[in-house]
Amino acid sequence: MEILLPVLTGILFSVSIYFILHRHLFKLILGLILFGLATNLFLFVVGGMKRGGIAIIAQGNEVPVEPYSDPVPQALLLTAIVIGFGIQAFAIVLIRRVYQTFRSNNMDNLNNNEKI
Amino acid sequence: MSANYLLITPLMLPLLGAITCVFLWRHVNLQTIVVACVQLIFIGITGLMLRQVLTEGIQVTHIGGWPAPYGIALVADILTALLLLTTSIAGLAVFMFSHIALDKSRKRFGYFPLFLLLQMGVSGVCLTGDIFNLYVWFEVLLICCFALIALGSKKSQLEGALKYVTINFIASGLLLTGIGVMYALYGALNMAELAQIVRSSHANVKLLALPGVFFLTGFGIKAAIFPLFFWLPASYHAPPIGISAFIAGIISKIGIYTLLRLYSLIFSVEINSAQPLLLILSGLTMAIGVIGAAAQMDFRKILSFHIISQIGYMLMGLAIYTPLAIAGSIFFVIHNMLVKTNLFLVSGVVAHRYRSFSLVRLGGVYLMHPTLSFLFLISALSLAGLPPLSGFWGKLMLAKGGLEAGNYILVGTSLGVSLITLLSMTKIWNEVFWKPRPKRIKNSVRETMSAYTLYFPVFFLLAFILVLGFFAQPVIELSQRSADQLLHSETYIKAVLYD
Amino acid sequence: MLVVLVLCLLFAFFAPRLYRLLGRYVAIPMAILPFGIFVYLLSFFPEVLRGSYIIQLYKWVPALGINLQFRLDGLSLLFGLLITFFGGLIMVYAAGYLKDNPLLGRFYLYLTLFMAAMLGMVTSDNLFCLFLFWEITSITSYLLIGFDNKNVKARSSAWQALLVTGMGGLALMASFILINLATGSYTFTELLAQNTSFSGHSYFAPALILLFLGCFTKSAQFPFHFWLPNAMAAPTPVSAYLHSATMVKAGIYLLARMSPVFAGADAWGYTLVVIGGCTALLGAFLALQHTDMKAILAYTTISALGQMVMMLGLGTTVALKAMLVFLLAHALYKGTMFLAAGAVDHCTGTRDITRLNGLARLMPVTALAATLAALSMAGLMPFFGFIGKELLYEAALSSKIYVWLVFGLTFLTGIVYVAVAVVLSFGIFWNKVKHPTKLEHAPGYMLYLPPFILGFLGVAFGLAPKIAVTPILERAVQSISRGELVELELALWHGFTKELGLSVLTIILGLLLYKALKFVQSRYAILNPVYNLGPERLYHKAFDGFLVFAKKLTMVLQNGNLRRYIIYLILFFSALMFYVLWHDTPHILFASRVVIIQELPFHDVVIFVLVSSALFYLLGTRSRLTSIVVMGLVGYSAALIYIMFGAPDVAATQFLIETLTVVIFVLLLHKLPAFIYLSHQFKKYNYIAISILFGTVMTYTMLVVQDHTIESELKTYYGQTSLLEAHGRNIVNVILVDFRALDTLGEITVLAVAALGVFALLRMQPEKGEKP
Amino acid sequence: MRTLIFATAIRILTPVFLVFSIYILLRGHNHPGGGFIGGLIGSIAFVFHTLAHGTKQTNKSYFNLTFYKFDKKPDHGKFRHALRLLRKNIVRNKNEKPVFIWNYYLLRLRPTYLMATGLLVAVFSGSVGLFTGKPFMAAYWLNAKIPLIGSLGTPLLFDTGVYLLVLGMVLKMVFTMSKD
Repeated sequence: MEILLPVLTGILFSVSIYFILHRHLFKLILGLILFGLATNLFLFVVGGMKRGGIAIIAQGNEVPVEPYSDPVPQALLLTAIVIGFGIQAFAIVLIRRVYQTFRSNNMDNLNNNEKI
Repeated sequence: MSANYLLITPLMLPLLGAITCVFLWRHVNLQTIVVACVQLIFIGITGLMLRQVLTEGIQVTHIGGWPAPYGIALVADILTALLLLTTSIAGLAVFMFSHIALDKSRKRFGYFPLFLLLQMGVSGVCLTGDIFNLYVWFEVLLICCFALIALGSKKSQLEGALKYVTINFIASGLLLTGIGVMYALYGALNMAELAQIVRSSHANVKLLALPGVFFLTGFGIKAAIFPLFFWLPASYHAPPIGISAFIAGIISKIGIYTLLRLYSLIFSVEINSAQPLLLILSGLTMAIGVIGAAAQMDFRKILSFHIISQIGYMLMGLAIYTPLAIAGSIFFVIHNMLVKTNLFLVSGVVAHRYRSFSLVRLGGVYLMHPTLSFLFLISALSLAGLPPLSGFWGKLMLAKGGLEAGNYILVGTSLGVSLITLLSMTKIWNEVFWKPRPKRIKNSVRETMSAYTLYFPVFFLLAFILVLGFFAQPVIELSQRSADQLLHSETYIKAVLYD
Repeated sequence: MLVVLVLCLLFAFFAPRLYRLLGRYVAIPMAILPFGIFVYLLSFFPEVLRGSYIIQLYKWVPALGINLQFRLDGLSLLFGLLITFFGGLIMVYAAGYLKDNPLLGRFYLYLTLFMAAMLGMVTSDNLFCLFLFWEITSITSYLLIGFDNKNVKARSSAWQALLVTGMGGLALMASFILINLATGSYTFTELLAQNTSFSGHSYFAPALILLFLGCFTKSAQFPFHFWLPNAMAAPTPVSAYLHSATMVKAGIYLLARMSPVFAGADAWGYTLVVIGGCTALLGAFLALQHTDMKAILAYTTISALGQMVMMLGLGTTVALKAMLVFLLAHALYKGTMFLAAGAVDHCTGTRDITRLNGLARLMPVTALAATLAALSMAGLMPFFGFIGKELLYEAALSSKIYVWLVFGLTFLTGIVYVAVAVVLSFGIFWNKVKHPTKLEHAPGYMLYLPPFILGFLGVAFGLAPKIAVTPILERAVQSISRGELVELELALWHGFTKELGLSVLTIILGLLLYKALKFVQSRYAILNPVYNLGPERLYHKAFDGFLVFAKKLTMVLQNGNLRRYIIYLILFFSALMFYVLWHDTPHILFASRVVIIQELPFHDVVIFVLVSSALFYLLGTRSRLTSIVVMGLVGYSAALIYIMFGAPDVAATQFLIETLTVVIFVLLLHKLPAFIYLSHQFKKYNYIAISILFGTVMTYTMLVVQDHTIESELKTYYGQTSLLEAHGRNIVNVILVDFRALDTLGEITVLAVAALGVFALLRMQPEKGEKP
Repeated sequence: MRTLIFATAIRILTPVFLVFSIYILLRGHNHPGGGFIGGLIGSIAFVFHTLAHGTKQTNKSYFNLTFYKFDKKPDHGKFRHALRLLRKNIVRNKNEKPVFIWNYYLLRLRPTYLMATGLLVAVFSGSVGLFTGKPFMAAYWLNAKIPLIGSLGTPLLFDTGVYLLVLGMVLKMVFTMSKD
């Protein structure tokens, strides 16, 4: 899996960017969510993952038994996932609102702000 | 005041204020009182912080009592204190403005808590000494921006917010991955610790450019430098002034702050390889920004594009990387925060009276409202860098620093850009103030009491701008000391890790 | 000096208020100010006469070496006296000229500010201090030219003047910085005290060029002369004061100031002579073709400025003398003529010389003043202009470079001056015709007294140069010549010299030119095509071209298409990453990876295949519900991966969050109308390429980083202390709530804001109408 | 989605989920779990309840305390009246029409307050350290040991704040969305 995950994450990145570049609003939000997922996986992959050994000190021990996975990336990842969820939720609602307001699902119709 | 209290207050004060505001959800007037108190105390606290930093050196508190590389440290040096003080001053002015001019419904849907939390995010970014914590505070700041830009759900707001959210989401993703890379390569998150590692003979030091690319792109997007700035002109002009003034005045400079901090602390060891790129980027940023501004015919859009061009100036100091140039950048950041906020406020006052931001539809303000005209003129000339107003000092320091270092083309660009800045500022003056009011525009002019009280925040900021211009010596000295501090990162490292 | 400047500022900002109190009599306090300063400056006279100079230092920004340091020597004093004396007269005149204008208060504000800036400029010793005042004169000039703000012409002329002089100002700033860097000195005094010239320094040439750019734009030298005639859209007092007597001479002043520093260089002399000569000739030439009084005056001013620059270029002592004497003479007669022209304009409503005649009867004092000035301009015997012209001829004849060219130009312009002088005095006032122009109203004393005083001074100085002006002029020349002692002898009568002969010849030829003026003017039409190539045309082309270019560029870059922005972003990032990876070429351990691939457990491959096929399915599907479900599946697979690698907390969180996301999706997006299906259009393959590029870069980066990952000491520390000091066995949770609790605080803040934002987005209805 | 079985199952399961979520919260310091996960589980319980029964019903069942109030009968003493009130409020007779209903909407429309409370609790737990002269967030532990939880301390309080906030946030979002 150590070799497969980078490839999988890369595929995830590619797919997410492809969706983000789609002019359909729904695909855009899909792309954003997949992008968030991909970044999380990236963090997990480079953060030195190890199979087995969870970062919990067993009953009776005072320090965890090696080998155990690095808890720091996990903590960061947890924070990042939750933050990402907050932003994704906002983005979904925003896109829904855009749908409603513009009566359109086409990104290309959204270029009024830059008109000179 | 001990560092424990001093450094945590800029975070906790707005947070507690916001919590109170949420509890007082329906009582907008009470919220106003809360926010007013918070703003006043905030200015006091940041002033104290500046004094303390000046007298006692860099202040550090280790959150949770965990020693430095293991817990999160909050660090305040002169740069932090200066920026926070400026932010709090601008914050007070924006608060006064929005108290008077912002519509009731936006206030009832959480404008005040969002505003306070935005300030909290700014404080967090400026204070934190931990790279992941920096990311977290950036997210706090960003989601507040998202919510504020979309607050009110006008068409242009939604469109702007969508662009803002999408691009900044990608930026955050890149930052997060960059932090992952950083941690994987160096096993540390504390910035001082990282700085120490990259200065040692660590095996991975030669790979420093790798996370560097992530950070440059990520913070480059947040700071709106050249090929990454497009979200800014798409969104900054959409929300009402009470919102956009603060976002435009403060937030984009926070990106520059992080670049300054990271490049002086961590990436300074490879500044030589990054320098050509930064020089080109800063030149292009200022040029493209100002060219964009020249094309616009809308008060706020012109101002928005100018933000980009001035980001280029700030980046210029970092790119040149001499003490004088960095001091110039710092001075420029402070100046620009105040002036840009003020210009947005002035545009708000004009629009409050004449109900438009379009240069074509406006006119005749000079004859009807001379005071307003002068308020604008002074801020605008300050932005254009006319001596002895505040913009001049930053421009001078940057130009001198650049010439000293031999970056003639960049200095030439910056001077040309400043001429075009003058052009677009006087374009606004010509069109909005001097030109007679177009006859076919029927809108009545609003002459209410509130329209006059709106001058107050503008006057307030203008006073600071004038002081910054006419009595520049202390602030220039502070920025020089601050630049010195940035360039001698060993004091920072020592303060965080060993004291 | 600082007190003076502060006083000026006070007066300036109280002017509008005073105007509300006093009406047009605001002129009295406003005029007292310059005259008071005049007297104050005179008090320095004795000391300056003794040959010393006065330095006043006020610390301002010592951190950058910029202090308010003033230096009063002969040159400063000459200019200072000129500025204040003129200023006083203009203040009075303006009250007459703009008596019905409700904005008179603001006019005084600008004018007083301008005067203060001008005073500051000519007295400042610090280079950057001078630059400061220099820029203030530009901006006040802008405000004054556009004073009649309802007039389009006034607005655009003001803009033009500001941009041209602003450009020069920036060049000047760069020049000063270079001089400062090269010599290390911040003040003229230091600069002059340095014996070694810095001409060998590599900054010399750029500093010189930039200095020229600054001075030439300010002093309306060719090819930047065009803004000055346009600036005549300003009220006449402004034209007289700024654009004839003082501001345009700022460039001359600075060149004179700098001449001891630069004069040794060849580039200095040749450039100044050539540019000055061109300007002198061009100004004279163009002056003849106009019939608008102010335009004629503007072009002759340009010509005179060119003359002065030429003299500076010659650099000999006699040339410097000639320059200063001519400067003074020019200020006096040109000021008078401007003011007289303004009075005529004000009283008759026109400035066209073909429609004006025989006015002497109706406005005798004005006529007298104009005539005195005209005679001085023509260089007739008892007038100060005569002395100036004699000296000019003398200097030109003794020129070391291009002697015939210099002299020829001086002579030619002299002839034109005579013709113009006749046009503007005889042609307007004394010409006897049957139907003289009618007055709309008679000139008040405020309108005729100031020009008369000035005109009278022209005679007085001419008659008694020794008493009145010689000492100060001598000191002025002294302060710009390099060290050698200067003696100035001014007299009307030098005997029958060749200069005298030339003067007489000039006058005769000038009168002939006047006779032939109609003929000459009719021939000017031939030249019209040439103007299309002139610098003004170029300015407009550049200006419009820039705006068009700006618009086009902005529409290409910032075209509102979000996808385009993202593509830029990705390309930027990928390019940088490529460069870094190519440049640093970190190694990847491929050999060990092959081993890993061979030993891959079966369930890993299954997950991999599952997720990737789900993703590919997602790419193809058009159904919204299917997309949501598949996306949820991908998310759950991620949770599975997390749990496989010992991260149960992360996995649980991922699982729950994914569930919530799906719920939100279903709640919000499922029931929306379907709209049309949108394909990726033609650019599909570009997008695919970009996506794959980005994915590849990321994968490669991950592989690189994986091979360089190190064991962190944080992990060890947290493992050691988690239970013992933080009382928790679940290290991840302990990190979240104790070691790095601040992160979590920020994170829950994000969540709270997200909820508030969602609430506001969904519940708040947009308001009608624009609100700031 | 609103089939009978599903709805009934959800109705029964929701309290179980809630209890479970609190359990997860409390054990989080020593075993997998914690404020986030607990809060998410709890909120998902409510979310499914909302999906099955609608916002109104969820509000009514969980966030809406109804108090029956009536005037004191003249011959009853204060104590007796209080007893009667208590009895009526606990043992509700659906047929009897209450004299006066005082609805206290604990959370209706106001998961906002829950969020604010969560944040406040989190901040407060951090400030405890501040009062003892230590840095912000410095942990303060009680000596007592409790079976399930282990030792009590401010980090646990902090986690509770997180729990409350997450609960409030999800409820706020979902209520807003499903009403839209």
